[in-house]
Amino acid sequence: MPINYYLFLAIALFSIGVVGVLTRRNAIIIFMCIELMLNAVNLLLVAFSKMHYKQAAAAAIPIANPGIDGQLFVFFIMVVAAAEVSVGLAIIVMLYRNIHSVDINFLNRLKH
Amino acid sequence: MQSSFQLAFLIPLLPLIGFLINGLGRNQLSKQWSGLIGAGTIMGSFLVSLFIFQSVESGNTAVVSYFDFIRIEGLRIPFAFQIDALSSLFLLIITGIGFLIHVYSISYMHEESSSSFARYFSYLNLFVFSMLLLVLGSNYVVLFIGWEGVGLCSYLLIGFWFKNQVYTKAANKAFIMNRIGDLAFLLAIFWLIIKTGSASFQEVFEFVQGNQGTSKFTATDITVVSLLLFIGATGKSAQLPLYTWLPDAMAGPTPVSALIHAATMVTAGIYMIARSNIIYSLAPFTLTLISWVGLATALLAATIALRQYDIKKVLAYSTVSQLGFMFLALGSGAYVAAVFHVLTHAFFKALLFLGSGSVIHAMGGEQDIRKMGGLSGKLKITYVTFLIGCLAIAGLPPLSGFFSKDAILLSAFLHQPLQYGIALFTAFLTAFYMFRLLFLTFHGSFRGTAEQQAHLHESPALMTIPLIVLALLSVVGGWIGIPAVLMHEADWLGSFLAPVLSSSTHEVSHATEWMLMSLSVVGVLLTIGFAWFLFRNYRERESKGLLRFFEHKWYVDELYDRLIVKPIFYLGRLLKEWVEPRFIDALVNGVGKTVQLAGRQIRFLQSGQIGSYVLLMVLAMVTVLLVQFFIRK
Amino acid sequence: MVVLLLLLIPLIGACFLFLYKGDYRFASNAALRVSLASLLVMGARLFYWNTPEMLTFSVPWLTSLGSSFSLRMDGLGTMLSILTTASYFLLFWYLKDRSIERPATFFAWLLLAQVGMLGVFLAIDSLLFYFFWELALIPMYFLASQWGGVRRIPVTFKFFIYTFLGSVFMLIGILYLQSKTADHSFALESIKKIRLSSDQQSWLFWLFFIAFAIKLPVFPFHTWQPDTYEESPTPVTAILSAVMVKMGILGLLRWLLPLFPIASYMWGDVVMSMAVVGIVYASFLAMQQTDLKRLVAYSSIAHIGLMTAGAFALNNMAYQGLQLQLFTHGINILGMWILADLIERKMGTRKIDSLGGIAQQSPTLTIFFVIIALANIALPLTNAFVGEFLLFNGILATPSNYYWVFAGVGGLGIIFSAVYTLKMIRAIFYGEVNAITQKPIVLESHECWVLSVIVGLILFFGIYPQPLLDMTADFSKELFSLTDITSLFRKS
Amino acid sequence: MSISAILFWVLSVAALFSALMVVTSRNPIHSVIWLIVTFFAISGHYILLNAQFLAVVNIIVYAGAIMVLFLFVIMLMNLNKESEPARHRWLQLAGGVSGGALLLVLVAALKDTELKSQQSLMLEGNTGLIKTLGQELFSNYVIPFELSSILFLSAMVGAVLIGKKD
Amino acid sequence: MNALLVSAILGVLLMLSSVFIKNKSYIHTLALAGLAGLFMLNLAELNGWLLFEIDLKGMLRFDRYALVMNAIMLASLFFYLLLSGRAMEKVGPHYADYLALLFFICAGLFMVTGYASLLILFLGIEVISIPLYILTGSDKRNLKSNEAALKYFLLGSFSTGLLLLGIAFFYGARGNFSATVSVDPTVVGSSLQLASLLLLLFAMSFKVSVAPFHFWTPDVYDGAPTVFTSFMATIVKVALFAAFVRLFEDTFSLQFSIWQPWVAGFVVLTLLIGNLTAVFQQSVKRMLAYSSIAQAGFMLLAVYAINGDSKEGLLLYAASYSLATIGIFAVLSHLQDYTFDGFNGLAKKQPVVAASLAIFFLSLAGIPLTGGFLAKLFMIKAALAYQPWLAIVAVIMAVVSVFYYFRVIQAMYFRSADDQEMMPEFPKSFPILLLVTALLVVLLGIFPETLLGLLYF
Repeated sequence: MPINYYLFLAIALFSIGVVGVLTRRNAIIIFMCIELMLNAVNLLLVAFSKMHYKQAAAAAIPIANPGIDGQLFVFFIMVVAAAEVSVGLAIIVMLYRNIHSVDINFLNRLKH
Repeated sequence: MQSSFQLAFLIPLLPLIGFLINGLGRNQLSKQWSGLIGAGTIMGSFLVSLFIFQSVESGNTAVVSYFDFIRIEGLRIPFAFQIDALSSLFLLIITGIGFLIHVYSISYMHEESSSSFARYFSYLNLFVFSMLLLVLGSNYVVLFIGWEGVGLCSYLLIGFWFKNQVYTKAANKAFIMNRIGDLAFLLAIFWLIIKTGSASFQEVFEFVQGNQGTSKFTATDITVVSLLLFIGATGKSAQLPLYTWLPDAMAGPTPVSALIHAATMVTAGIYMIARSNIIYSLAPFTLTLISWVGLATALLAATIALRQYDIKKVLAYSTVSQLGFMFLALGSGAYVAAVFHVLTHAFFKALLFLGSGSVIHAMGGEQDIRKMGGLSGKLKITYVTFLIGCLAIAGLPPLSGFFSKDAILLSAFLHQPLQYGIALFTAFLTAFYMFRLLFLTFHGSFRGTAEQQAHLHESPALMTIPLIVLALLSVVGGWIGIPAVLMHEADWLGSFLAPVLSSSTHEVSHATEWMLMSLSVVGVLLTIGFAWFLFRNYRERESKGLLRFFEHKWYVDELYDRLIVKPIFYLGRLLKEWVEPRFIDALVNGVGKTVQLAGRQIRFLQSGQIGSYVLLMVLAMVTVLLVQFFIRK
Repeated sequence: MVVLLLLLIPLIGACFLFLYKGDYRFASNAALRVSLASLLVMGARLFYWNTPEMLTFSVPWLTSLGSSFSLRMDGLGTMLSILTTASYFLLFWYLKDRSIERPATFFAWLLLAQVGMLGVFLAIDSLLFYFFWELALIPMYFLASQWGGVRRIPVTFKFFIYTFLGSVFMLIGILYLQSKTADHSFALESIKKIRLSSDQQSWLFWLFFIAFAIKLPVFPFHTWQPDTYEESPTPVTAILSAVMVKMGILGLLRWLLPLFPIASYMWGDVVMSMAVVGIVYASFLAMQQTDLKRLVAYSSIAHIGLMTAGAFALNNMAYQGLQLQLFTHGINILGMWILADLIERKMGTRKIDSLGGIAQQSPTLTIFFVIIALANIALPLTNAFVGEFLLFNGILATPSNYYWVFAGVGGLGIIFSAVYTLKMIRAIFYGEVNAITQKPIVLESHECWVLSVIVGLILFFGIYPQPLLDMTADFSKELFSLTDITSLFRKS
Repeated sequence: MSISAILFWVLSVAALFSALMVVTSRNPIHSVIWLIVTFFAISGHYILLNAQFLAVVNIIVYAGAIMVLFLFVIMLMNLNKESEPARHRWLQLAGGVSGGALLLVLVAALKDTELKSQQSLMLEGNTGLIKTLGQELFSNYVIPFELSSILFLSAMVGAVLIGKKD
Repeated sequence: MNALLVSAILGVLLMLSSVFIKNKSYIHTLALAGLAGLFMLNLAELNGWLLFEIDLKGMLRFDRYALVMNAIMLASLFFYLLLSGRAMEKVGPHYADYLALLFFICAGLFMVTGYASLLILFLGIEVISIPLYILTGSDKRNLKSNEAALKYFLLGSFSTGLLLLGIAFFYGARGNFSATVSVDPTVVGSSLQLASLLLLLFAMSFKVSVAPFHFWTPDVYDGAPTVFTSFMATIVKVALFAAFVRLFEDTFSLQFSIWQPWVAGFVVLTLLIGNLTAVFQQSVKRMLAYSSIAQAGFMLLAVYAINGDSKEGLLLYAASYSLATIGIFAVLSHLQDYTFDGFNGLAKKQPVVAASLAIFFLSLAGIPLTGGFLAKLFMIKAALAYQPWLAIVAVIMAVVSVFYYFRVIQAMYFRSADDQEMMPEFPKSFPILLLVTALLVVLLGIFPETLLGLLYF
């Protein structure tokens, strides 16, 4: 598939995530939308990885494991995402315990 | 150099020492000592001056330099004295009359406390010091130092009785009006220094004569310098438009009025212009202006003097008027006549002032001539001397005033017959108001209180002796400048001053001269008679029309108040209350306020809402991306 | 070495006083000794220590920036150092017998300010100059804000912000100049070698000028000054106006004019107009004041206006006069402030309207006041006369086409200064005594001595100013050679 | 059109649609379900690109562990109904518009990239295999790998710290 | 590398220490000793002595600049722990855990200063961010702290998304994640590279709180427990700036002309918003949050004008700004009243504390003879090489900053306290330590060569 398709797909998914962050009030949903953004990036990285793989295969001098960086990066993103989720959810739960809501509109003690 | 000239430094130094002793020791010295020191130092100066005068008369002149007052790259102003005919003559007038007035003061001021007595003498000594500096200076800067110094002393002495705020106000007025002239004088000095590179008389005059009309010293330069110098002179010598301080200056003790505001300081302007006669001779326009200003001042002051009731005010306006005459002479190019009149005027005006002081003394401080009358009986010496003074100022031969005034009238006639006419009329006015004063004061019946009448007495000898001496001088003082038409080769003054002052070359026939003389003498006599007729028996009358206008001094003070003082005051108020706080300061504070206001507005961006934060961030990103990809490309 | 000593002595004194919390007597004595030591060093410099090695000092410092700790005492520096050390000595002497809260800190700040000001006067490295420039400001801010009047906090803050704003513009200018030097150095000598186009000179000129104009202050940048002078404790005001404003003039003479002569000529008319308008404007306001300190403050603006105009006259006469005036104005205004302080302290008010008749009860004070006030309006034979004489003379000789306007309008200051000064004397000293002024002001002996010394200086240099003129002759000559318009345009 | 192309399009449409549903669903539970669908679609893409390891990890870690965690939390908070009040209309609009603008700008900016002719290789290549990835991970990428342990340690400490009831 | 590994190990040690050591002052001492060790190890590495020989595989690169930066951060951290270490006890009962997290963050800091691959940059940022989210929310009962944590977390994750998209584009264009090679942008994938450049710019701007990506900063700094705000606003920010500079110096240097105007715009915006908003604040803590934005604007000048001056300046900035802010926050954490009035009359009661605080504020305002001045000087000098007007804006804003910094000085010195009861009590050694910190700030302003010399010798 042409790389552009993946590019646009990823950008579209990313933007949907951004729209979600912008339009929702529920902290958990916002967080999910951020995860969606990360996944869009993951998809793009994998697609690029395969693109570079193909470029390298076409090149005269072969290099070891072309395009593998991208996939490893995706792996690390997933690792980070997992860590982030655990902390993020802990924070959301803590907040919920205190104010019994996860509506970000109620977060306005800090302003100006 | 003549060895006597090496003593020249003593002339101003002695009064300075007197000033220091009296000033610093004012709480310790007794009145006798203060008076002795005050008068003694002046006496010393007078003797040295005489000594020097002798030497000058035998033809010696010199510039004695002491130290460099200012020495910088391209300019050197030495602290030096110039001893020549003009300065030595003035030295004699100043120290001589100064001495007499010091003596007079010892008695006149005896009621003061000893410390303020000493203060008085220290001021007086300082004045004499400054005045001597003024006439001795060999360059404009030293002259200016003395010039400002006499202004200062005048200020101090007018406000001598500083408890009275009317007096101190008069003192301020005197100083400030003098300063207006001083500014012009200073500018003239600067101009000369820039153009000629020097301030010393000799060098400046040589330069001006050598380079007049060239690009180094153009006709404009001459006009500017001469005009500025003249404006300076109008301040000090109380000419239009800066004369109003002089009548107010009568707030000071009467001897001060005699010394400063009649005999010496006010003639400084005449001295300065006479000193600069080489520049003026090249500036016909300025000369014409001077003659007209002098004439106008003479006439104006004379008319005002007609309707004044304060004995000292009459004399003050008469001084202004006489100074006008001197300027008329200067403007006509008759420098010698001007200096001559300075000399004679110094005699008779000092006499008149001291006489009035004697009257005031006798009247217990009363100065209003409406409350006097018939004093001739009680104050015999005062009366006689005062009469001599009046005759002298009226210009009756053979008293001194006749000769000097006649010289002036003659020069005016030669210069511009119209001016002569006005001047002659003014001379009649002079006689009229002087004799009005004399008659009101000494003749008729006494109009004061009974208490005053009981108190009336002739002044002590310390006061009357100076009167007598001055009266003598008033009589004989004119004989040093007898015109050729009366006595051949008797114009000693003219020949004495010839090396310093250029004289007009016009000759006039003896017949004309005789005619002019007799015209003035007859006119004056008639005027005196008219005054006798009017004021022999004084009746108080409401003044009307023009007379009222004169009585109110042409409303000049009011005019100045409206035109200058008040506008300046209101402008100051405007600046203080509007421009400064609401414009300049507001601009500065406005910047601070704007910062605060901006802060107040910008902080609303920080709404506390995650949604809006993200929105703003996304918008920023979109903007940057848009611009970068589609506009900046 | 002398220059280093001059900085070190007050610095050590300040540190000592900061740490030591003595009572008033101790603190003032210590400060007096420190200032006396500075004065003695300065005296020694005048008579013995005048070899070039003694007058310069340079050690590497901030080498990575291209700056060095370089000081040099030229004629101008000598003049201002004398003024500083003398003013401090006289002021501390005068303050011998007072009570001020937290005295040790008070004197320590004052001494620290002395370090800053001397540094400004002596630095020949532009960054160092800037350092000291700010160093002088901070102590003044603390002094005025801690010991000042009711409105002290906002007023002095405005002062601080205002001057700070000006100085940061100068900093930009300095940095720009450094980047243009061949050896990337902040040294004055290196900067002088740069050849700047007239456009560059123009905007650099304004960057520097604003800093100096605010410090001086020149109309219309002056509004911080009357408030600050009024609200500061009078000893601080004295230092502010006697010494600190000289920093601005020094800035003009040592930095602005020689570095940007063409711009100085181009903008000379603008600056001169500001200066002479300022003279008249400040005089008008001075006439309207009812507060003694504010009156003196405005009169100081007028004097500064004259000095500024003189600096831009661009000729030797004005330079000489200006430098003389630096000293004389400092001494005279110091005297004025001391007198104002005496009157305020002993009478409990400084409202001119509520005073009056002091001359009757306190003739000695009156004499001092009149002499110093007359010196302030430059009466001949007082020290200010020669300075103003040369200044005006120089202004009339300025290369501008409007020389006569500047001299004429500026000259009005001569008249107006007399108006407000005499008005003040009359209102305070003359007339009848009232309830407030009934009590005579008895001068302590040290107060008498201080005033006598000031009057002595006024009269001595009024009669014989030549030593001071000689001191700055070389500097003026050099400055003139750098700013001489005729030769500048011949070159280019 | 090859089978892989058809699959690509199907998966893409599924991913986009489910992603949109995540954003638009009123019920948080639905959003979670739709997000899982999205992840599955993306995993499908990974398989198409022959990144098998990532496809599997994505299902296990993301769709499995992480989303279950989300679901769990939502259940815990009792948010399983359409409790979320809608935002202001204009805020939603602004959000949608600016998100759309971001999309448009990025697409427009990148549509002409020099890489547009490049292809992503599908269904072949061994980079995505566990073995290759593993070897690389423990040789060249061992440092980041080890460093990520710090991340986990701190996440662990943090979760305990925050979650623990004092 | 020495310090990175050891700090991770120390983190683990401290994490476990709470089990064995009950006395908190021992834990504090342990942490301090550990930090001192770290500092020595870092210095050792600066002199070429390595604890472990590890093949970094091009992932990390500890050059002199990174090591000097690390030394500065470690020193700052040391002072931070000295001054504020005990204040953490007030936040909650998990004292050892906080310290452990700090050391983990420390490892992250070394990663971002020494990264050579964008992967490490990403990981480093996350290693820093995740513990910070936790520390922000560590005052669990405090709703402000909760709110700050959530805001920080959501916005931080969002920005991570941006960072990652940028990295993905970068990868697409270049085929690797190496940050050390600057590829000629004209050769391949220029628009992708450009997009990645901008996205990375946005993400990094967010992390260092540069406008218009600064919105999280005031709220988070305000809400977080004061001790941790202090850490976040100083050491973390400085490290991220080092990363920022490195990214644009090494990776994007050839696209200089593209990003420089944008950075300039951000500088202006940041300076304006930070300074102007700070003027209006009533709480000192929030004012400091805005001031940290303003200071970020200055530090961004180092990115704007990547040259020798700016890099040296950043070091000075890092040191002086961190020390000063740490000192201020240390005092602040002892106060009950965070408004300006809370400082009223402090100079009388606590002259040493007040004097030190005054020095800190003077340094922040950029008054000469303090480190802050020279730091700003370097920055302005660097900017002046390109744009005079930018320098002018910067200095004007420096003047505006005086408005709010000096309010504290005014309160301390020129006003008197209304209520003596409210006056804070400090531990015995605290004023001395604070004074030492202040003297360091002054020393930096007088002899910056000692610090900068580390770069070259």
